[in-house]
Amino acid sequence: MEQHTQNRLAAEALIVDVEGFEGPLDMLLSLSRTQKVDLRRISISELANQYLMFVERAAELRIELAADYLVMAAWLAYLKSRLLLPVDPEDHGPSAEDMAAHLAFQLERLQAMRDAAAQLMARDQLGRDIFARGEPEHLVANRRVTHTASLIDLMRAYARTRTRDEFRPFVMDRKNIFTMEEALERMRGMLNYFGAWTDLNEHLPEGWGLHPARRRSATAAHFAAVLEMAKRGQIELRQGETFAPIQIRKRG
Amino acid sequence: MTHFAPPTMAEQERMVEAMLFAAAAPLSVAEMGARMPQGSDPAEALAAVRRTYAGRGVAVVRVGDAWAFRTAPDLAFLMQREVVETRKLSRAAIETLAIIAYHQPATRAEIEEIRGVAVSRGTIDQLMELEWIRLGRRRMTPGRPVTFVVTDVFLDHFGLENARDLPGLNELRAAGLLENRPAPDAADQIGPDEEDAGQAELFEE
Amino acid sequence: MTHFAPPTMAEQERMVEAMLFAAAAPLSVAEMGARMPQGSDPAEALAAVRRTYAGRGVAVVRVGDAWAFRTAPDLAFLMQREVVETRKLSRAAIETLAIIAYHQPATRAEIEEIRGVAVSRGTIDQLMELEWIRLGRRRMTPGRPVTFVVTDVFLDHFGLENARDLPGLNELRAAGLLENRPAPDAADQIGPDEEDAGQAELFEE
Repeated sequence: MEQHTQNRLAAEALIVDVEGFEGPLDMLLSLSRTQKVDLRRISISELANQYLMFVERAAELRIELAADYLVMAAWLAYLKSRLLLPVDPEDHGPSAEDMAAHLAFQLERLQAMRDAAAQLMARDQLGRDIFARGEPEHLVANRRVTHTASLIDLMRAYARTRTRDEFRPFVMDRKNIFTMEEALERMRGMLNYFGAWTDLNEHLPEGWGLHPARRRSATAAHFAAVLEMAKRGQIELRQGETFAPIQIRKRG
Repeated sequence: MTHFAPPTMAEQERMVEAMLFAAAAPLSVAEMGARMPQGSDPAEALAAVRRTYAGRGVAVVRVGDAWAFRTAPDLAFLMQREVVETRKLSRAAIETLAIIAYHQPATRAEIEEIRGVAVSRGTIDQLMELEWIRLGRRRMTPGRPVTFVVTDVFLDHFGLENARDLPGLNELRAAGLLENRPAPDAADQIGPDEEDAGQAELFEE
Repeated sequence: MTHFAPPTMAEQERMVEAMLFAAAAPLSVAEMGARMPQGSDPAEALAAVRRTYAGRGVAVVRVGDAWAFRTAPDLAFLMQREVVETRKLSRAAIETLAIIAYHQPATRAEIEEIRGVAVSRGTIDQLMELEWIRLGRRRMTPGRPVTFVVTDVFLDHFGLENARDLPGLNELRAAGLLENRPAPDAADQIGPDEEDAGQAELFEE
């Protein structure tokens, strides 16, 4: 067989296999097996090369790869270049070694879960290897009717009512809804009072802070409004940490 | 499974015991023999099992030409609690229950507003009898309507620690539960609307 | 049935044996005790029954906080007729199940982080229908994502006394493979997994 044909066949075999892979991580795990070493000692650069070669071949064959395969390719290319460069002492980001180690950890963890799943499925299973009483006894007297439903029934029922709801004329009362347009209008009028950092919560309209639904609606509307104002360059926003109060200040 | 020597009588006894236990209907000696390794003596093994179980809480009884385990008749009083006939909850009841669980405390008017039909007295009564819902505080609005909330019995039945652990609309959709189109009655063909997910979140409290 | 003196231990043993034999689903000591005459000691009676059945064709096994008779695994070859054909689980479903079992409580985002792909629609649905997983507490992270845990039905199916008995659990833990190890983070990085679990849930649609 000609070299060209052989290469092509090999490439196609690989491409056909992509269908069998569950995403880039799965693919990387398979590629890593060719290195035949402990996953902790795997060469990430070599793995990156193999993966990038696969993506190139796919491109040559004009096979469209899902976006997550391409994202992984970009990330691996970046990682590879970082691994080749000398360490920059000024760089405070994670080191290339840390990133490579994390990828190795992810591969090892995925492999561990695969092995665990296989061990689990290899256990003696009820109804296949071990059995419960085949003829649970018919019991006498005291017949009592009860009704039952499973959680999945409950969730489906709710989904059903909500789905149906969307096709009815929309008659929800809007007295508890504060729209973003209203909030924007309101905040614009108050712009000059935002000299120093203040909590966004303090600017909610009166009477909207008590009822939970009203508070939520007003908070959401004002949050959206200040995002819009920040985008326009009218104010600045900051937040200390997750769930901390959001603070605003007039810009300039 | 190949056996070169027939299993010991103790082994054969174990086999008969396990087969009778797991069988969905009484088994004949011939049926048991057909499943056992060559050279087994199912009749003798059965006789041994019957002796072992004599006077115990369960016994091997004869049913026509076949054999089965049955609990001892004098212990029937222990089984009475298990005589419970379970039926699936009606569609109206499960929808009502779901709305209460997601929107509690919920008034009857709110349930009707969401379902788009009147809630029958029987539906509420049934859910109260099951102890899955109970009365909450009255709503401080004109007419002071009663509200309904779900109970600890409900949480226990559905394996929830808290009604707030129920997945929201977005999560239902992610799990594929919103894809299940209801029967093609009327206008039900349009896809779920993104706006509405936001509304549901507003209600959730 | 009224008893003026508590039944003898031999009688109590018969009762526990009968109750466990009659039921297909596991029973807790408390459930058995509630059905037994006053003054009974179901825990002691259970211990006696377990001793009696050691090494026999059926044995008493523990499932979470409950107990059930199950056939001995080495006799599976006799039971071909009792096997109920079940829907074959996809590889995604099996892996998702294992991840939930070993990492529980696990969020959807965590499952996706470990597998490197989205949890396909219906996978969670299927595992819930089998009653092998259920909802746990919501995670106290942004978005308050729903978590999943395994159930007693799962333990019963795979012959586990409790979730700590999962095969290889200690080794996996010792190797650090069950830790939720965040990616070395940098805002400018294009890493495949830079979103933390909570964030992913927030943005999920």
